[in-house]
Amino acid sequence: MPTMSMIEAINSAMDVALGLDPDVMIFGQDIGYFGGVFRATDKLQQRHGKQRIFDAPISEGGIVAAAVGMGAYGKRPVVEIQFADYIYPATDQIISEAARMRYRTGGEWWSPITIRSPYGGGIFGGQTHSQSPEGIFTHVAGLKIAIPSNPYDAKGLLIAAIEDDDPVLFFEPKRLYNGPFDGHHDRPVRNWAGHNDAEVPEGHYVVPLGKARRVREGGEVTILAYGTMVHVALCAAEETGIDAEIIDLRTLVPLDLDSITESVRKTGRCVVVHEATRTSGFGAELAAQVQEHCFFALEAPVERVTGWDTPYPHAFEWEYFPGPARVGEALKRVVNI
Amino acid sequence: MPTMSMIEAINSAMDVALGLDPDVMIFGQDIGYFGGVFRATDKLQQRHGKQRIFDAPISEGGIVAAAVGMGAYGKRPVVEIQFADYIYPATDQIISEAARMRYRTGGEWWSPITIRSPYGGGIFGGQTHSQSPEGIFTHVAGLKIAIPSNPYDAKGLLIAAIEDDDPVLFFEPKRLYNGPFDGHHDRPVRNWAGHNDAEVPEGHYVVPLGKARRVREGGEVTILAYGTMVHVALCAAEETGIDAEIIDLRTLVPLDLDSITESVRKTGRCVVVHEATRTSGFGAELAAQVQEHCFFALEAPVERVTGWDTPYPHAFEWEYFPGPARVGEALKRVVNI
Amino acid sequence: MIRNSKGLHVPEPGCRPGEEPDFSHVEVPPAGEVVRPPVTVSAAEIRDHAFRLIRVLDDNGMACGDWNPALSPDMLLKGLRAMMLTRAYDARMVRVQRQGKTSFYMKCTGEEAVAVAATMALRHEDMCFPTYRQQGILLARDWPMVDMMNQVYSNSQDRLKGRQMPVFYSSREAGFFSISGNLGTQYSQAVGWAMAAAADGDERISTAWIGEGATAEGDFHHALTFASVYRAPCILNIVNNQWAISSFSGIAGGEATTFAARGLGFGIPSLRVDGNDFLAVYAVTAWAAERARTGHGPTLIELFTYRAEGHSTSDDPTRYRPSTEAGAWPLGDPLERLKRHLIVAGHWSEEQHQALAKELDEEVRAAGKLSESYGTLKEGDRWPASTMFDDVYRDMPAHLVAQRRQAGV
Amino acid sequence: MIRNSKGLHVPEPGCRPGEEPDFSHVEVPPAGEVVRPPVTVSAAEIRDHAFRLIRVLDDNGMACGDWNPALSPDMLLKGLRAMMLTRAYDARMVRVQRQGKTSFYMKCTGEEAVAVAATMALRHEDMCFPTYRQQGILLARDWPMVDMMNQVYSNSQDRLKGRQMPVFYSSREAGFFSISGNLGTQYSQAVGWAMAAAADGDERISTAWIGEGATAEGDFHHALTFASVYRAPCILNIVNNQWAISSFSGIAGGEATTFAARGLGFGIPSLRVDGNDFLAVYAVTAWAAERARTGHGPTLIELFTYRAEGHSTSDDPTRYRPSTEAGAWPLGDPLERLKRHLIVAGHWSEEQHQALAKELDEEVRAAGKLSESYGTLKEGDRWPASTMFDDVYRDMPAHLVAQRRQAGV
Ligand SMILES: Cc1ncc(C[n+]2csc(CCOP(=O)(O)OP(=O)(O)O)c2C)c(N)n1
Ligand SMILES: Cc1ncc(C[n+]2csc(CCOP(=O)(O)OP(=O)(O)O)c2C)c(N)n1
Ligand SMILES: [Mg+2]
Ligand SMILES: [Mg+2]
Repeated sequence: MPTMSMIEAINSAMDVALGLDPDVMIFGQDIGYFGGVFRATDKLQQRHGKQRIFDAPISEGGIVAAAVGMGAYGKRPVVEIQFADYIYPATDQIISEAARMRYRTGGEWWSPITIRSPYGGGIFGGQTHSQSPEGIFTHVAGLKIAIPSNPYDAKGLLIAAIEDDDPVLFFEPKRLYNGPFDGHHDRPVRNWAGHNDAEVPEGHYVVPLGKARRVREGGEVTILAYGTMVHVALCAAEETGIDAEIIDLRTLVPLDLDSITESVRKTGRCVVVHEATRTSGFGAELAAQVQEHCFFALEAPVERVTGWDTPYPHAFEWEYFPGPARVGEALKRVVNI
Repeated sequence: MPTMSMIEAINSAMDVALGLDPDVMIFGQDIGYFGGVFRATDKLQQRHGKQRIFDAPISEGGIVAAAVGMGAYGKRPVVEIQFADYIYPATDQIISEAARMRYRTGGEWWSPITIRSPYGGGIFGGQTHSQSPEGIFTHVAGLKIAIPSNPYDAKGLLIAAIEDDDPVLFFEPKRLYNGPFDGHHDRPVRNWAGHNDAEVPEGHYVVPLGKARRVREGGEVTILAYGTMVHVALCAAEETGIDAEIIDLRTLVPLDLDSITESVRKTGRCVVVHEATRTSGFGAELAAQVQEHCFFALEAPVERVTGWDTPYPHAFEWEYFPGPARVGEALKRVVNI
Repeated sequence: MIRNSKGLHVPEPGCRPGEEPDFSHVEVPPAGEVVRPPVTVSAAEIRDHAFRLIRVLDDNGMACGDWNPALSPDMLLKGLRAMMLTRAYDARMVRVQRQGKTSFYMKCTGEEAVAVAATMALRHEDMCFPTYRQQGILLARDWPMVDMMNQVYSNSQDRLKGRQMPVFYSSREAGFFSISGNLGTQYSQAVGWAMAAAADGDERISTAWIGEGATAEGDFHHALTFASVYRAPCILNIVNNQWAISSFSGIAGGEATTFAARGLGFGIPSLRVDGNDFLAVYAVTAWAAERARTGHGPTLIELFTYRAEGHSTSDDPTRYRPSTEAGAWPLGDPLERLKRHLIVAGHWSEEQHQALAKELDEEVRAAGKLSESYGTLKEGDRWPASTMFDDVYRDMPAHLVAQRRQAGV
Repeated sequence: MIRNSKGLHVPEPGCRPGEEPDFSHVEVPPAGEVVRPPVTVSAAEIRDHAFRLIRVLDDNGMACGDWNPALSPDMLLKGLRAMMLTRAYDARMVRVQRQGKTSFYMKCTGEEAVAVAATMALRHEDMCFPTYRQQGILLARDWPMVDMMNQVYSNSQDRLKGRQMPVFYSSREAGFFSISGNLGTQYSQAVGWAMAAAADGDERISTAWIGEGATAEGDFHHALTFASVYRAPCILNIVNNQWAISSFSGIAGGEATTFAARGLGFGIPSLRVDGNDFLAVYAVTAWAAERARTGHGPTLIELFTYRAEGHSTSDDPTRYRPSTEAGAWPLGDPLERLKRHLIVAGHWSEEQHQALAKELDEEVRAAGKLSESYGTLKEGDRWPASTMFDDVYRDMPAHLVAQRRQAGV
C-alpha cells in the first residue's frame, strides 16, 4: 500500500471523490491552478478541469453561500477556507443557512457540503494562522465536525464527509500535514514515512463519521483527544509511563459517546486535551458529558489541558501550545488522586 | 424609587450614559427616530440628537466595524443587533477585531464597545428570532458577556458594560422586557410592576461585571442560571418544594467562580439551566468547572437543563423551552441521588 | 454643497408623522422613454440605464415604447388575477393573525407586480430565491394557497412541520427556495445555484430578490462579486420599496445614487424599472432571462416601488412616516394600473373586475377554511411534537434520540 | 461574445509559467490626459474617471497635466528617500527571514509609491488603516525603523510584546492602525473612525488601504455603504497590484470592469490612478483629502500597480505566473520613475542616487544590528512569557490569573 503524508491523503480523497461523483465541485482561494497554499489540491484542476475545481474570490461568506446554492441545485461542493482563522466571515452562512437548511425546509432541501480548513498552531502563524475554532461550531445543531489525526483517517473521513448529505466541517491539523508531531518542537521534524497510519489505499474507502478510535489501550486513565493532540497524548503517556488509554475522537459531532464512557468506566479517570482556548472549548462539553455519564465511576475530576484563554501569541507559541509536559503533569495529578 | 420594566431600565441606562459621557454614541437598525423595534432607545434621539444616536444600515458586520473604528478614535460606541440571531454577520469583527484589539496592539488600542442584543425565545419568534448564541462568544478570549434577569440589574450592568474599556456583549432576554416570566406560558402575562427588582434608580449606578447574585438561599442543590432561566428556576424550586439555592450569574465572562463553588460545596449538588442548545452551550463550561472545583463535594452529577440540540421550532416553542417542569424533574433527579 | 466637517451626516426622510408627504425628489419620467438594447449589450454601453426608470404603462393605461412586451390578453389577465389573488390572500392572513390564529404575517401590498410579473417572465423550472415579500411568486405559479396557509398556521399539513415562522415558505416543486429569516443570505446562494447550472450546461437560470435595506449586508456584495466573476446565469432583483421597517432608503445608501447603480461597479448590466408597472417588470425580467439563458451572464434590476403598508403585523408605520404617504406615492398601484390598461385595451370591464374580485375572495375564504380544518397555531392539529427532532440531520444521531426520549414526546 | 450556457466561466490570466508575459490588455494612456475636477465635484459628474488612468509622469520623466502637484524638490527627494528606504528595509528583512531569524516577511516591492506618496499628501495627524503592504507609511512618517524590526523579530523591544506575526505593525503615535491578519476588516473600521471624527467636528480624516483581492470581502461593501450613507471624511484606497497570492485580479472581479468602478454604485467619487507614479498618487490623495476635510465626503481611489515579487516569504510566484512578468509590466518602477523625474528636472544625479542608496543601506544595517541586539524570534531576549496573559482584558480576570499561575511563567 502506498505511503502518503496527510496532505497527500487529503489530496487523494478529493481526487477520488471528483473521479467517482460528477456532482463534486471544489473551490476556494488559490486552490485551482496553484493547488492551494498547502498543496491540498495540487494537480486536481489539471486532472479534473476548471469547471469542477477553481479559484474563488477572497470572500469566505460568498464561498460558503455559493456552496449552499450549489447544494440546493444538486451538487456536492467541497470548499476550502484557507485558514480556520478566516472562517468567521462565513459564520452566518454556515450557522443560519447550511446547518439549518434541512430542518427549516422539513427535509425538502439540505446542504451536502464539506468545508475543509487547516487549523491549529505549531507553525509560528501567530494569532491569525493558528486558531482552533471547532468548539464554536460544535454548538450548532445541524453541523458535523470531523478532525483527523493521521493520513489514513484524513482520507477516509474526508471521503465520508464529502459523501455525507449533511454539512461537515473538516478541520485539518496543519501541523500534521507533513509529519506526525508530538509537541516536541525542539526535536528534528519527522515525516509520515514509516508511520503505521500513513499506509493509505489509493482508491475509495471511508472512515465513518461518528466512530472514535482507541489508539492506545490502558487502564489508569482515559485521554480524550483529536487532531495533533492525539500525538501529544501518546507522547505524554510514554514519557510519564502512565498506563493511559487514548481515544482519538475523529468526529466531535456526532460524538462516539459509547467509546468514551466505556473507557472512562474502566479507568475511572479522564483527561481531555485540545489546543483551542479553554473556556467553552469542546473540552467543556466532553468534561460535562463524562461526569454526567460516568459520575459514579470517576475517582478524580475530569481535567482539561488546553490552550490558554488568550489569542495565540507569535513568540510564545510553545508556551501556549499544550505540549506533552503539560499533558503529562495533568496525567500525574489525575492518577494520584 | 421609580418602577421600571426591563426595557425602560435599559433605555434609562443609555439615557444616563449619553448624558454623562459625550463620547457615547449609539447606533443600530431602527434605533433612531423610531426608538427600536422593542423601544429600547425610545426618545433617545429626540433627547440627545441625531449625531449621537442614529439609524444604521442593515449590516451587522458594518455596524460592529464602525464601532471598532469609533472606539479606536476615542468614542464609546453602543450598538444594537436587532435580534441575537442576526449577530453572525458580525462574527469576524467581534472575534477577530474587537476581542483581540488590546492584545494584538500590546495595549495600544482597545475596543470599548458594547453590543446590545435581544435574545432568547418565548415570543413565537421561530428559529431566527429566538436564539441564545451567548455560548459561542464565551469561547472567545477578550470578550465579556453580561445577561441581566431583571430591570435593576439590566440598568446597572448596562451602564457598567458601557463604561467598561473592554468589548461587552450584552444579551437582553426579550421575554423579560415587559415582565418577569417563569415559563408558564399558559398563564396570564405579568408585568414588572410590584416586582422587587423593578425598583430602579433614575440616575447613575452600576452593577459590577463579574459578580453573581444569590437570588434564593437553599441547602439541597445549587441552580446556576441567567436571564429568563432565573425566573424559571425560582418557579421550579417553589413548585417542587426543593430547597434549592439559586445563583443568577449576571456575567458569564468573567465568571464569578467563587460564588458558584461556595454554593456547590455547601449543597453538594448542582443543576445548570440555559435556553441555548445543549451541546457546547455555556452549561458545558459550568458543569466542567463545577466538577473541576467541587469534585469531592459533589454527591450527584451536575445536570444540565437546556434547549434541545435543534433549531428553535416555531410551533413547538413550549416543547423546546426548558420550562419549570423540566427544571423541576432535574432537581428531583439530582436530590434523589 | 454639503459640509460635514462640522458634523456627521445622518440621512433623514423628507417627512415624518404629522408632516405632508413629500415625493418631490421622485422623478417620474414619461413611459416609453428608455431604449431597449439588444440582450448582447455590454454593461459599459448601458451604464446610464442604472439612473433612468424603465416604464411602459403611462397614466392613461397605454403601453408605450420598445420595452412593451406586447403580451396577450390572456397573459395580462393571468397577471392581474395573480396580483389580485395575492392581495386577497394577504388581506385574509392579516385578519386571521389579528384574530390570534397565528403569530405573525407580512403583506406585500403595492408591490405585487414585483413578484408576479417577474415570475410570469420566467420559465416554470427556473429557480427563485425570494425574500418574505414575494408570496406572489407562489401564487403566480399556481401553487396551492392552502399549502401556503398551512405554513402560516404551522398546522398538521404544514410541509415545514411547524418549524418556521409564518410566511417563510419553501417549495422545491414550485422552484421557490426556502426563505431565510436572515436577510440577504439567499442572494449569494442564488448565484451559487446559477453557477452549478452553468457548470452543468443546464438552461435553467436563477432569480433572486432582496430588499433595498438588505443590500447593505455583505451577502449582497458576495452575490455581485461571484455573479460578475463567473458570469453566472442569474437575475438579481433589488426591491426598492423605500422602507426597511422604520428606516427610509437613505439609510441603506439610497441618498447619493440609485440601487441599480450598485451593479455598475461589477460590470453587470443594471436596469432601473417602475416596479408598479406590470408590463415594465415583465419586460426587463424577460430581457434579463434571455441574457442569462443565452450565456451573457447576470443582470441587476432595481424595482422602484413603495411599501404601502406596515413592515409586518408587528409594526405601526404611522410612528415613523405620515399615514398619508402611501396615497401620495406617484407611481400608483400595480393592480389599478394593469386593470386600467386592460380596460382601455378593451379586454376587461369594471363589472368583470368586481366579479373576479368576488370570486377570488371566495377562493381565499374556502382555502382558509380548509387550512384551518388542519389546525392553526393556537388550536387544532399540528405535527406530533416528536418530529421537532427530525431533519436536524438526515439520520438522527444518538444524542438527539436520547433528547427526544428525555423530552417524552 | 461569450456564451456560458454551456459551461461555467472561470477567469484565467493571460499567461502562465512558461508562457510569454502578456500585458496587451493593459492600456497605458499618455500622462496628463485626465482632467482634474474641483474637489466640490459630484460623483455623477466624474463617473468616467473610474475607467481612466490618472498619470502625471510621462516616459521621459516629465510631469504633465493639471494633476501635477508641482511639489518642491525637497518634497520629491523626501519621497524618493522614503521609497528607497522602504525597498532597502524590505531587502534586509527578507534576508534575515531566510536566515531563520524570524518566521515570515512580506515585501511591497514595486508598490512603494502607493504608501509613501499617499502618506506625504496627508497630514501627520490623519489616521491610516493599512494592510500589510504599506510599511512605506511608517517610513514616510519617519517612524523608527528599528521599532519596525523589533516587531518583525518579536524581540524584547517589540511594542506588540511578541504577539503578532511579523509585519503586522501598529503605532498609535504614527497614526498607523494595527494591521489585522483578517483581510478587509480595517476598511470598514476606517469609516467608523472617520464618522467619529465628523461627529466631533474634528478636521482629521482617515485613509484605508485594501488589496484588490480583499475587495471581495463583505467588509469592503460595509465600508462603502457606511462611507456613502454618512458621508464619512475618508479616503478608500484599493491597491490593485493584480495578484492575490496566486490568483490574478480576474478572480477578484477585475475582468469585467475596474476596481475604481466599485465606488460608482455608492455615489462615491472614484478615481483610477497610475500607482507607480509618485506624483499622480500624491495628487489624487491630496485631492481626496481636501474633499474629505472640507466636508465633501469619501473618495475611492484605485491604485493600479503590480506586485513585483512573491506574495510573502512563504510563496514562490514562479508556480503561477511567468518569472519574466514583472519585467514586462508597462507602468515601470516607482523609484526609477521618480528618480528620472528628479534627474530630468536637474535636482538629482546618478551619483547622488548611488550615494543615497549606500547611505540608506547603512542606515538599515545599523538599525538591523541594533534590533537584533534586542533579540530575534529564535535567539536572544524577548518579553517574559508571563506577559502573554496581559492585555486580554484591561484588568486581568481571575481565570487568567489562575492560568498564568498554572503555566508557571
Ligand atoms: C441579518 C438580519 N438583520 C436584521 C434583520 C431584521 N429585519 C427584518 S426585515 C428588516 C427590514 C428589511 O428591509 P428591506 O430589505 O428593505 O425589505 P422590505 O421589508 O422592505 O421588503 C430587518 C431590519 C434580519 N431579519 N436579518
Ligand atoms: C479573511 C481572510 N481570508 C484569507 C486570507 C489569506 N490571505 C492572506 S493575503 C491573501 C491575498 C490578498 O490579496 P490582495 O488583497 O490582493 O492583497 P496583496 O497581497 O496583493 O497586497 C489571502 C488570500 C486572510 N488573510 N484573511
Ligand atoms: Mg425595503
Ligand atoms: Mg493584490
